Amino acid sequence: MDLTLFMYLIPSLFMFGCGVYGFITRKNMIAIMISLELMLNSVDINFVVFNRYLFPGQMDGMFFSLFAIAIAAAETALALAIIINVFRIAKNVDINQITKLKF
Amino acid sequence: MPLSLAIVVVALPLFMFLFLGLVGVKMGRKITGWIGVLAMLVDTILAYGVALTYFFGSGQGQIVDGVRQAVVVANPAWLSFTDTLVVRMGVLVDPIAAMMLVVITTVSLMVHLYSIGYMSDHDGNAEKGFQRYYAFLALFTFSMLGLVVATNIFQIFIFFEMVGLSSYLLIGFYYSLPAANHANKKAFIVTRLADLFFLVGIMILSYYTGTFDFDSLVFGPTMSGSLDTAQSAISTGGGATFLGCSVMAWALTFIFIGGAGKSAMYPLHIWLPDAMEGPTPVSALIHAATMVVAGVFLVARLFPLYVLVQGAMNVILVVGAFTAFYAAAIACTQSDIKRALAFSTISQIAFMMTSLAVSSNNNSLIEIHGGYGLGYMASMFHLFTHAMFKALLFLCAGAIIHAVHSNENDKMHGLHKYMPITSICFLIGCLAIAGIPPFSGFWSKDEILVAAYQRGLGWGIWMSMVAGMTAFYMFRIYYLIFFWKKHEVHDPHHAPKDQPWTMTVPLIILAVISVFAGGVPFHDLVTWDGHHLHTALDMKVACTSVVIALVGIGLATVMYRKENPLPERMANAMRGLWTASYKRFYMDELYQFITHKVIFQGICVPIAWFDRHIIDGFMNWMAEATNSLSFGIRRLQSGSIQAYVYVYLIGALLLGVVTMLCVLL
Amino acid sequence: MEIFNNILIYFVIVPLLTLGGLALCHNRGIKAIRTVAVVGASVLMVLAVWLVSIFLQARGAGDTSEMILRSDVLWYAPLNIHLALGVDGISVVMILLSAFIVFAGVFASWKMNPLPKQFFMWFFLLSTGVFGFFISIDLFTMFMFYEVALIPMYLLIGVWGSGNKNYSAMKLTLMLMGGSAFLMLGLIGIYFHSAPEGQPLTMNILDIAHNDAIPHGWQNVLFPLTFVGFGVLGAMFPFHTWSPDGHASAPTAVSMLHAGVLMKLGGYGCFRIAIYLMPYAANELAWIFLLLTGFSIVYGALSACVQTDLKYINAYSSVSHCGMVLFAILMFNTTAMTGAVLQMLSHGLMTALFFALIGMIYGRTHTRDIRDMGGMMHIMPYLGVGYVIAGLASLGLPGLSGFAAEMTIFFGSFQHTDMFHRVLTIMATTSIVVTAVYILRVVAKLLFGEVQDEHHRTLTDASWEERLSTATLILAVAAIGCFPNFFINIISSSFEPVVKALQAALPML
Amino acid sequence: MESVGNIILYFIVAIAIIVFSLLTVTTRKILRSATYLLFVLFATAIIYFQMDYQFLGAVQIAVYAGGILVLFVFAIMLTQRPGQDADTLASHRRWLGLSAALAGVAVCGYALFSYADFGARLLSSGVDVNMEKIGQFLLSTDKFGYLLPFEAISVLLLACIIGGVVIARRR
Repeated sequence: MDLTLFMYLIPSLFMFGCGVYGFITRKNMIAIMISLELMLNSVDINFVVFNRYLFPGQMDGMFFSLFAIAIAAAETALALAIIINVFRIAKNVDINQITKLKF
Repeated sequence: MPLSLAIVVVALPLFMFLFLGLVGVKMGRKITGWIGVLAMLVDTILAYGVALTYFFGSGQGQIVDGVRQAVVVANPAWLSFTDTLVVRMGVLVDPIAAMMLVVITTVSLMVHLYSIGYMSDHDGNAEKGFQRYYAFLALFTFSMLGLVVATNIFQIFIFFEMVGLSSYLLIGFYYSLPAANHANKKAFIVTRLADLFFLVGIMILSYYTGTFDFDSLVFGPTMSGSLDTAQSAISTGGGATFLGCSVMAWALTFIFIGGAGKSAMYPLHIWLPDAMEGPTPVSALIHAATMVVAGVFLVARLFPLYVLVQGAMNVILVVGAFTAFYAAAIACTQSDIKRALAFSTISQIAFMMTSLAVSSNNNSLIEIHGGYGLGYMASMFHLFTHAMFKALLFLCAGAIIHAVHSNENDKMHGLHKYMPITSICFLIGCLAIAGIPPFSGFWSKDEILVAAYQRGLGWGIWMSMVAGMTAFYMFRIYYLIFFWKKHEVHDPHHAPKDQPWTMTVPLIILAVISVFAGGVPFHDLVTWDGHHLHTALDMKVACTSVVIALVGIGLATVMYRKENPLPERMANAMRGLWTASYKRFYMDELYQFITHKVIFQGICVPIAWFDRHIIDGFMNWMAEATNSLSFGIRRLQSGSIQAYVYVYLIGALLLGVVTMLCVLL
Repeated sequence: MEIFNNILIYFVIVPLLTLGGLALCHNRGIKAIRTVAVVGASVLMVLAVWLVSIFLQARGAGDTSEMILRSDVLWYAPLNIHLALGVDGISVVMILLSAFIVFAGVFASWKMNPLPKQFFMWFFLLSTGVFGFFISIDLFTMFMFYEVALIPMYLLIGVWGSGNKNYSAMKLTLMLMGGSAFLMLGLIGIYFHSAPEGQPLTMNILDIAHNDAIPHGWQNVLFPLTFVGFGVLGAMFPFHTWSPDGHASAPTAVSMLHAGVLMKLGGYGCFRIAIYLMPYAANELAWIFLLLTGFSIVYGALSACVQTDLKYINAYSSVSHCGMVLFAILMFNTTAMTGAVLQMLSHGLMTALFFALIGMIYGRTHTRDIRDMGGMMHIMPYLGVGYVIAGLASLGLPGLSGFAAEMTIFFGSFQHTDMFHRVLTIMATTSIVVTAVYILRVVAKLLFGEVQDEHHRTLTDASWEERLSTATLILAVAAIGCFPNFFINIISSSFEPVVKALQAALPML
Repeated sequence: MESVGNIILYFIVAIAIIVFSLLTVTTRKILRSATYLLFVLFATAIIYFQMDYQFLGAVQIAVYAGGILVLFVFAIMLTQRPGQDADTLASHRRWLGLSAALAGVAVCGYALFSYADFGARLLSSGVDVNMEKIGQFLLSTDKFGYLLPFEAISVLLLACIIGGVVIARRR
């Protein structure tokens, strides 16, 4: 039995689906961020796997993943800072409750 | 004296208007008045010089082959519509213009002088606005002079507007009085309405003839018997007809309506009685002697055209004859002396109009009397004499009003004892207007009646009857003012008396003119074609008219010489008729109804409502609709990130599906 | 640069410099602000008079070219946008008119409060747009300056206005912008048909007219777009309703400039762009607009009869008078079109005069309702006389501007050989009576009669700057009225190319 | 032919990813959610190691599992009261999420399956990704050089630091 490209893509796809589901259904902002991480992660896997299987001589996919991880880190740090700040003001991280900026 | 001085005659009052209006207001009141009088005196002398030179001088081109010509002194272009349609501001001297120069300056001078006294209180202090008054008088004089020397029909229109303005300003001289305020508005708007017709008439006329100038319209080769192009356009109506009449008949009728507005012909007469709210000298100058004859002058000026278009002539004839009677009927019952005189004026102007209109080019009878110019000559003659004696009557009325401070004749009565000079002057005026020889009115009115009888027996009898009514109502007024019963004097120190010399001298001068003006040889000087007109006193007509006038005077003497119940009984016997006449046959009410109820309430108010609520409402509705639409769309922007992601994802997937389908298919 | 040798460019530069100068003034340095504004306005006036003399000299010297003082600077090559300048007689008199009104407007807003500096800055920005519009002969720059003239209006009314100013400012701006949208479409359409196949497209009006390449089908689409687009600004029925509200709320000088000059942009644009560039469609569709404008002449006048607010009366009167401008332009003959330009001048000056006087009266009595006023002639004779003169000019008294203009229009229009046009003309003439009615009604109610409100007795007559402002306008009104031929000589030759184009297009119908 | 160990490892990783992903988004306790995420990240790192990208795997563990997740945990600690569960989901919300997820999976899955080629690809061996090479690439300006993104990321991180400070600062 061989480990084909396909076999790596399936868990990644599943992970992405879970991320979408979580992003849309969760109300806690941190949980939404976690779902976001799931999606990002699945994309990273795809980058790496495609790179490794299709273009083994290059490292573009790997670098993209690397940068994606860096950006994800930055983004998460900022997002969490904002969330905590929002929590300070609204005493809440429920995305449905925070509507002060609406309209 | 060169005829070109006519330019100065016209320009001097304009200069005086600007001078008195801009500089005069900073000067003393009396001094301004005297400057005005002095300038007017100079102007009068110049005008007499021009007129005498024109009529009796020689060598300036005014008589060619024994035919009197019109002399154009100056004619600069003022406003060029097209190459041929050019409005010029010219000065033209011809018989009627020269005659009008004399009339206007004479009466104006008298009024200028008279106003020094009239516009002051009994201690001789000038009223507030004295300078303004003289400035406006000068403006009026300028406008009227400009009108009569016009070289083209558009210039006449321009000065029609200008005299309308001066009349407006002078009627409203006491602008804080509501009555004056209404009267000037009414006068302006009614004459403006007439001017609208005048304008349309000019537009039609100029469209078909391609010119405004009298030079080609009136003084063309017609004088020598043939028609030039402009006039042939008129005689054929340019070939065009409208509603069954030739367009030229329409044009000339419209122009006549313009004149009728100024000359207060029925049904456009309603402004004139109200215009008596102005100072009395103004009424004498504008609303008796000069401006109101502008319409007659206009028709006379275009007489060679009217002669060619019988339809328009007939309109004038009917309107004139009716107005003469109508106004005379009203004048018989008025209690306000100025209004009575105003209706008398309307009636007399209608006489002039009728006289012009009885001229006809297809009446063989008239040929015997030297062409159809008799009515024209008579009309101008009457215009001249009427200006003098009506100005006299109005100035007398002014003197009386100044003395008793009322217009109503029941406040007067028996003034003969107190104001003998005024009484005699008024009597001369009455005799003149009644047509008693040898006073001037007799000569001119007689010619009119002759012309009317020539046109037809019916017209002659009708006009004679009106002449009889004239004699009656004038003497009614005379008796009611100066006799009837003893004047009630409350305070012997303030008893009415003859007015100061500034007011009395004009009366005497005008009285003298009224007596002798009948001797002016009009048939020699003022004829429509410049030829000498052979006239003879028609003894049948003359005797009849004198008898009728005497009957009228006699009736008035019986009824009004001494206080008696006869007038009251007469009025009671014909109560309905009497009231209708006193109320001026409800014409004012009719106008009031049409303007206020129909036009204002029925048209203007709905239009304004329509504008605010339908048109503007539609615009506002569009704004509202856009607004609500935006608010509706705003709901899509819920601000919920999850909804956005969902929509985004679905959209992206759809795009993916579409792409795949494209790839597959 | 070569373009700076052209006097025309200074009509844009001077207001901009004034704007800059004002920006340097201190907010509360009212004297400096006034000085700068007066200097700017005076320089413009001098330039305008100078321009007239240059024009007369050029024409006198036998220069018969369509436009004089031509300059051309490429501005944006891909769309062939040029800063193209040039004037003919019509633009020259319009520039003169604008300069007069800007001059009078500065004095009329002498005591502007609050924020005088900002007011004058916007004011001069607006005049930049106006002058720029009149000197340009490039579609794009014209449109640009047109917008520059419109936008400041919003702030000028919204900030310095009175009454229901937010609503009015919004309404005015939106409606005029709506017009601009039509206009923009029209201009783009014209641009893409500006030259025959295979030749470079151009924005220059003269070139477009010369090429005459717009297909007839397109003309029938583009002509209504541009005509309505400019017609909105020219207060054409039924797009006039911004005018009463806008004028009622605007401050004095803005009303003056707006009614006096800005509304003329509409008439000028209709003529210069819509009719000149699309003569075929103009001939074919003119009757629709003739009916509309002919109607609006009478309609505006009748509406004015029942208004009680001084500014509303004047705004409706403007609808009537501006309707006359468009009406005459659509008559397609030199006389009527000359009359239209005269009417623009006349209406500009006398409406500015009206609004100046109304502003001055309102500034004293704090009411514009004629029912609350009366006998003003006793209290403020100078303003009263001024108002009467403005009224007389408006109702067309000989010797004042309205008469010459209206008569030229009526007689020109009546020269049309078609019965339909002549009948319409006669209907339009009835407005002179209605105008007299509403003018005299106001004069009688406002100035004559007894003083209605005893508090008014303590009010003062005009101050020196108000006298200067109104006297300037009165003199100008009288000048046009007394010497109309002077202006007609400047204007009328400029219509030849248009009338020729229209007549050339006539047989193609 | 792969080594059996590799295959077994693959299955463990695949199953771990699937199960823990599912748990991450379905658990009602947020802290547990974070923990499950940690397992997913570890599993991902194992995939990277399997691909011979040891450096990337190390970064994944160090930055993601070590850094980001700790941040999450801190955030959760700061904002959640102990024992607080997420509310049960409203059913329409669940269906909404489910539909989106399933649609996404379906479309992408179909896209994957339609490329039969992917099933035939095998892992080529002998790829040497050493640190020196990575360093060279990251700091080179040649083709396949990543200096610009690298610097951009540095600036981004700097901005992020400053932003974090600014946001966190008490006003």
